[in-house]
Amino acid sequence: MDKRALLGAYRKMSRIRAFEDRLHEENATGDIPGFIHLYSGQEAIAVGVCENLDDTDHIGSTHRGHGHCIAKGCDVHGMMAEIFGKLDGLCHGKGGSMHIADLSVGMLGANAIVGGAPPLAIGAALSAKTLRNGGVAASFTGDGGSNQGTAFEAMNMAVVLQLPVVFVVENNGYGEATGTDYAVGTSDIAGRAAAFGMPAVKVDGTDFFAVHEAAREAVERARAGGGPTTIEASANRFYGHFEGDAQLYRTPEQVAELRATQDPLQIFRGKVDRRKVTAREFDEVDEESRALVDDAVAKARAAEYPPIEHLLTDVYVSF
Amino acid sequence: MDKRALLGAYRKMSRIRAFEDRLHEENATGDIPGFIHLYSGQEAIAVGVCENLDDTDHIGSTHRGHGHCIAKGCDVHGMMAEIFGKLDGLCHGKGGSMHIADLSVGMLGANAIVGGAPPLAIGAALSAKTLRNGGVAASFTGDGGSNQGTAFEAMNMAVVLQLPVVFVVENNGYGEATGTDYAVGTSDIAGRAAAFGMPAVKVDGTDFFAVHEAAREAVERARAGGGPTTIEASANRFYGHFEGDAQLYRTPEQVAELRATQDPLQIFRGKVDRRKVTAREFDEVDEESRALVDDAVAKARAAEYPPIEHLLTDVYVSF
Amino acid sequence: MTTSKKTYREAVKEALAQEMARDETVVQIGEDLRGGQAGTNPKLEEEKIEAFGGVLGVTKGLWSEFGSERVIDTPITESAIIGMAAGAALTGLRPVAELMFMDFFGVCYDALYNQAAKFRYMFGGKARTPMVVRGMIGAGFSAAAQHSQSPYHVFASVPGLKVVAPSNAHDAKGLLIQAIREDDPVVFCEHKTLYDTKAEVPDEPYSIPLGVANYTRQGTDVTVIALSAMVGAANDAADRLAAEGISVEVVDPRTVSPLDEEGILESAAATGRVVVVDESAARCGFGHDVVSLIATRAFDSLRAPVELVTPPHTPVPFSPKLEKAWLPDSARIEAAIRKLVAS
Amino acid sequence: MTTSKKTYREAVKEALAQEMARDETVVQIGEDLRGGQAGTNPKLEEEKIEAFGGVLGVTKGLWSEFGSERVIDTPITESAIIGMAAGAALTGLRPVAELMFMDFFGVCYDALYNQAAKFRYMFGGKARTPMVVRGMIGAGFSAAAQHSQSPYHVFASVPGLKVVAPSNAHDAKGLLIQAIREDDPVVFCEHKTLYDTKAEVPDEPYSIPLGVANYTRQGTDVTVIALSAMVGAANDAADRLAAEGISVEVVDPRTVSPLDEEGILESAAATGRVVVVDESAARCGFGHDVVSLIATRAFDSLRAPVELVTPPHTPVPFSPKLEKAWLPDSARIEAAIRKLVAS
Ligand SMILES: Cc1ncc(C[n+]2csc(CCOP(=O)(O)OP(=O)(O)O)c2C)c(N)n1
Ligand SMILES: Cc1ncc(C[n+]2csc(CCOP(=O)(O)OP(=O)(O)O)c2C)c(N)n1
Ligand SMILES: [Mg+2]
Ligand SMILES: [Mg+2]
Repeated sequence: MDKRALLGAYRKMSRIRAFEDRLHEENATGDIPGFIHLYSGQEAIAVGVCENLDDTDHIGSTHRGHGHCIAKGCDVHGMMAEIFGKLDGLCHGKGGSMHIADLSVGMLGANAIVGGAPPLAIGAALSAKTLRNGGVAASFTGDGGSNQGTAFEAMNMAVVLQLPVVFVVENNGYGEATGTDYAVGTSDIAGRAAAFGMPAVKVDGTDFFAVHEAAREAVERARAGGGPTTIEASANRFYGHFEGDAQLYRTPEQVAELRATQDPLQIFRGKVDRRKVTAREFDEVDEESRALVDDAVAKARAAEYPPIEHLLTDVYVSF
Repeated sequence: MDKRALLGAYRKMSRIRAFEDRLHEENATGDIPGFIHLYSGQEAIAVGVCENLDDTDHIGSTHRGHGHCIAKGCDVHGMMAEIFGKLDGLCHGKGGSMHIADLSVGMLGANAIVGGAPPLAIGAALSAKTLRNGGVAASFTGDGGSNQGTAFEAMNMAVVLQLPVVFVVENNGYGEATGTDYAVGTSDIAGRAAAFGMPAVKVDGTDFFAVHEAAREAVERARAGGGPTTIEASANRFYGHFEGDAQLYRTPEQVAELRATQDPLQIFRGKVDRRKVTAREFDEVDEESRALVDDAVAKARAAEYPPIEHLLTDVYVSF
Repeated sequence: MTTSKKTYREAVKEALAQEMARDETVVQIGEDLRGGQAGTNPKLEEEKIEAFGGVLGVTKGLWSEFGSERVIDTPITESAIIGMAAGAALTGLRPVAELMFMDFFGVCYDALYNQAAKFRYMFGGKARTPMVVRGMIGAGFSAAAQHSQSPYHVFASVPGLKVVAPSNAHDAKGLLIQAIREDDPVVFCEHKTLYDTKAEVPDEPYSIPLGVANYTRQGTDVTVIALSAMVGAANDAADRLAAEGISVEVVDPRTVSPLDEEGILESAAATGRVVVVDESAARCGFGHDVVSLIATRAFDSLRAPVELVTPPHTPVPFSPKLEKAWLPDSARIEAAIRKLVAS
Repeated sequence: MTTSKKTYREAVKEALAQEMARDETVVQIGEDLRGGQAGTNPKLEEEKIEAFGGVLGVTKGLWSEFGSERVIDTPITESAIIGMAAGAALTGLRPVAELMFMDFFGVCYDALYNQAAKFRYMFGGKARTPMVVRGMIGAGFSAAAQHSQSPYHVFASVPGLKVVAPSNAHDAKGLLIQAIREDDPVVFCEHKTLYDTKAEVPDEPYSIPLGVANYTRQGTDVTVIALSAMVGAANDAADRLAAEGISVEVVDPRTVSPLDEEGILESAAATGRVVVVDESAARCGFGHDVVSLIATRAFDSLRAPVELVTPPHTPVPFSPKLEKAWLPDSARIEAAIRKLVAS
């Protein structure tokens, strides 16, 4: 990857981190409505996958969707305003954190239903296949969501119809408070997917380059008509399941250890030759990200709530 | 197996055959309401599995449930009357062919929802495990039904909770008019189940002895606390998907060939030493079966329909 | 415009075929819409014959005309079917998904009610989800409790969904064409006992707007509001009563959502005596919705309480006599009309 | 019988715990009812601490008291959860399955409505399916369109299901105990905005029969029929109006199915002026069912058309101000009462 590409990818990861770390603080003020699920620690997965996609490709996402949104190119200001419930939000305040969407960049929406995305993603893949526009779809699901019938059905359908889709299972070790090794009967999510009749690989989800390479192969295969692939990418979430989770299922020391040793941003930096991108350049990106998020928060806080009349609009295109 | 056991098993298969062949004729008279799905050709699967079970064990079934019912010990007269919609029916005429049930022998009902049985069967297995009564549950599903999310979810749950259940997938080559090789992305149903983290085997479903042995192992393991097993058993249905199906997806010659070479009853006879059970003894069983079914049809035809007041009863235990 | 006698089944098929011909983005998705794939009869492929063409033959001919890319047979996997249709609708296709029996919505409802129906609103108006879910409703076939239901009331309660339930072949074609052209998700309910009924149906494509009730018969004494298969039953009752000089108006809303409130209220106000007939449910059904509409908005015109005719609060029984007693019929409608006239 | 102030959350938990203590066949099934399995914190197991105890802490304490065989954590797999509960109920257990948010019924509804609800009828009366499905309903938490719904009208339309929606801690305990003891499947709807509300609740087990409305306040001018969180809103409105001498009766049906028809009709007939408040749906909801009941059976007592107060026909919006405008509140109820009094 050339320097521009490296910095581009890092910038997205850095933005996600800045966004989520800041949301963690903002949430503590009590000004953010509803439930918030943060993506910090998993940045390399969303970005590693989406760096292989362009605006005509689509992704389906989860309740933990901010990272997917940023990776797919959603506007950070629009996201922040949405999370605060403001009119300027990407969904004009009607969706919130769990429903951020931007179809213009191929983001089919965060999804508050676990297992919601895989069927939608194969639908986008069907469109691409039928319209022959070369598009590809990616579905993000968690380890927990990988046990949903919807996810399994989507996999089988994708194999049967040889759809251009990549099933990305983000294994962060937990579905809410329950460990993957408990909830996934086989602890081998990729192996289970492979048995559906598609290539399936496991990658280190803290390593952008590993994810990027696996996704590149999968996306190329899909674009070439080679059908679906599953990528099981393992990483950790640095915060609780949602903001407010006391995280009793793991110890603070364990979380500190994960943050110290499994940080996708640090790992990214460590893998890039200093002569290509300097520490200072990375730091600058991080500063930019924080500044961007600062600005987004300030604007989101200052922005208007949607007017009450909006309650009744946009239920139907026509009625 | 001793002679009694052999004849017992053959008797059930023979009854199923007689029952279904006769229903095929009766249906042509127009006197049977609703949809009928016949089990002829798959007898060795239901009987091979259920000969390992007793009344405290439970089975969940499918739309093609007559074979499972007879194998599990449902009363043939009660079944026939039910199919004719009569008061004497096992469900007093309220269920019909697709809902025949008899909880007193552990038959949890035919099920008109494809993929309906697996979640119910794991429920029966949970009861057995929790009540420590040594019971086991078996779930029957078709190759088509094996693609339903409900079936996959039940498998994962059974592995996680190590439930005493056997998932029997009857691969008869078709789901309605669609071939298994089209609808099951991997054509390896057992392999897919194995990837869920349980032992899974393929058996020749026309061979009672093969099914019986596989089920024996699975049931023993389940009773001993060893958790679930999947058995993929392949056999053919001799009639159409439902009565009235023109079977365009296969040729009459192919069906004739299947009947000639893949008949589980003939195969059973062929595998039993003539010195143990004579052809004549088998023939007698077949005659008995036909006589039993004759009688069941005569009685079912003569029986009363349920009185109109029954429309309103049995919705609730109390209301 | 030429017309010809067509069955409801043929009308549905013609609507599908004509919209597919008109718009390349219209695709059919479902189980055995074609049938026979990976079957052992090589002739089907060679001679372009559908093995099934839909479980009751409704889609027969579509695959041979439009091919496998547009008539997509699927495994038995309704969550993936409806979810895939929703995702495809968001991204450029105009899918028509067949649920076979509407009763099956229980295995895939999330994709319809939490996803497809809500995208536009949740995404602040930035999405369109032009899809149709077709399926059979209704009792009368001895198909028993899991294959005889009419859950359109459930769908109609979901903001974002539109719900259509035609009562005859003519409406079936025009409403289905319109449903496919809608930019919102539409649930299209085909009553299985109507498939063989015939009507004069235009051969050319035409559309009937959603939300416009049809006065299938004008009258002055009593209004009957009836939908789908109940329209025929209501007209049978009205025929009989006409001989006695009782003049019955039979209004078919045709679409459950949007509902032609004005069309219903106008007739209710004019006659002041209303029977609502509905197959959906004895509790919280479409019938209660209509009674509530009339009772809250035409109260002053009512000369007697509205009569609501529904099945009892029981599953659909299998045995034919019980099923017949379950299903509202023209005798019960007639009795309700007589009661009102006498009041 | 001693009583103490308890929250609705505590009342629910106490009902679960006391029934588990009373009856060994009662088991809890759901996601993170305990939490922490295969987690990395060894202390939880050693010290018997639930990592979650339910996503909002409702079941906290049950696992440490009753163990893993009776408090069964599952993967995220609602079809298997509800289906397993149904199968277990048929075969000797009395399971309580938690759906977390009732909105999730879309991924598992078949097991509830086509299986559990219909067994008894389809099997000719030979089955019992004693199970409870617990879950949260309701808007007010900014949980947005997929986590804020109140689909009890959908469940109530299903013959074979019973549906309960308590409005306060006292009823929550008594009704849940009764629900667990029922031999039919019961859907138990807990309004998420009520969890922290308190009431005086007996410490001993007690049960409240299903199908018996509670006159939470007696009055003579207007009847308000309200359920779940709407009961509080209705009483707030009534409080304000009492100061002006307007006497409002607030009837809480408590159970959607069975519905205490007589209890509702009696009050409607007595006042002749009725407001029905309902959070479920603007179309085909529980409110329409109640309006229909009153309009068909208490018509002659009505002095004015029934006022129906529901949310608009839109998904639940996220932004707090919009959500507040969406949810029926005491101001809207008050306005409806005033309108009736003026009429
Ligand atoms: C159908 C459904 N069931 C349950 C939930 C509640 N829920 C929200 S997130 C979550 C855990 C998801 O775990 P996983 O898929 O591993 O994703 P992660 O949170 O780890 O990113 C659960 C159970 C839901 N939103 N939808
Ligand atoms: C949820 C659901 N989807 C579709 C159907 C319609 N249907 C009934 S039987 C059947 C085919 C089932 O195939 P398989 O599971 O292989 O069983 P077989 O008929 O071969 O015994 C289908 C699609 C149904 N009853 N339920
Ligand atoms: Mg996870
Ligand atoms: Mg099959």
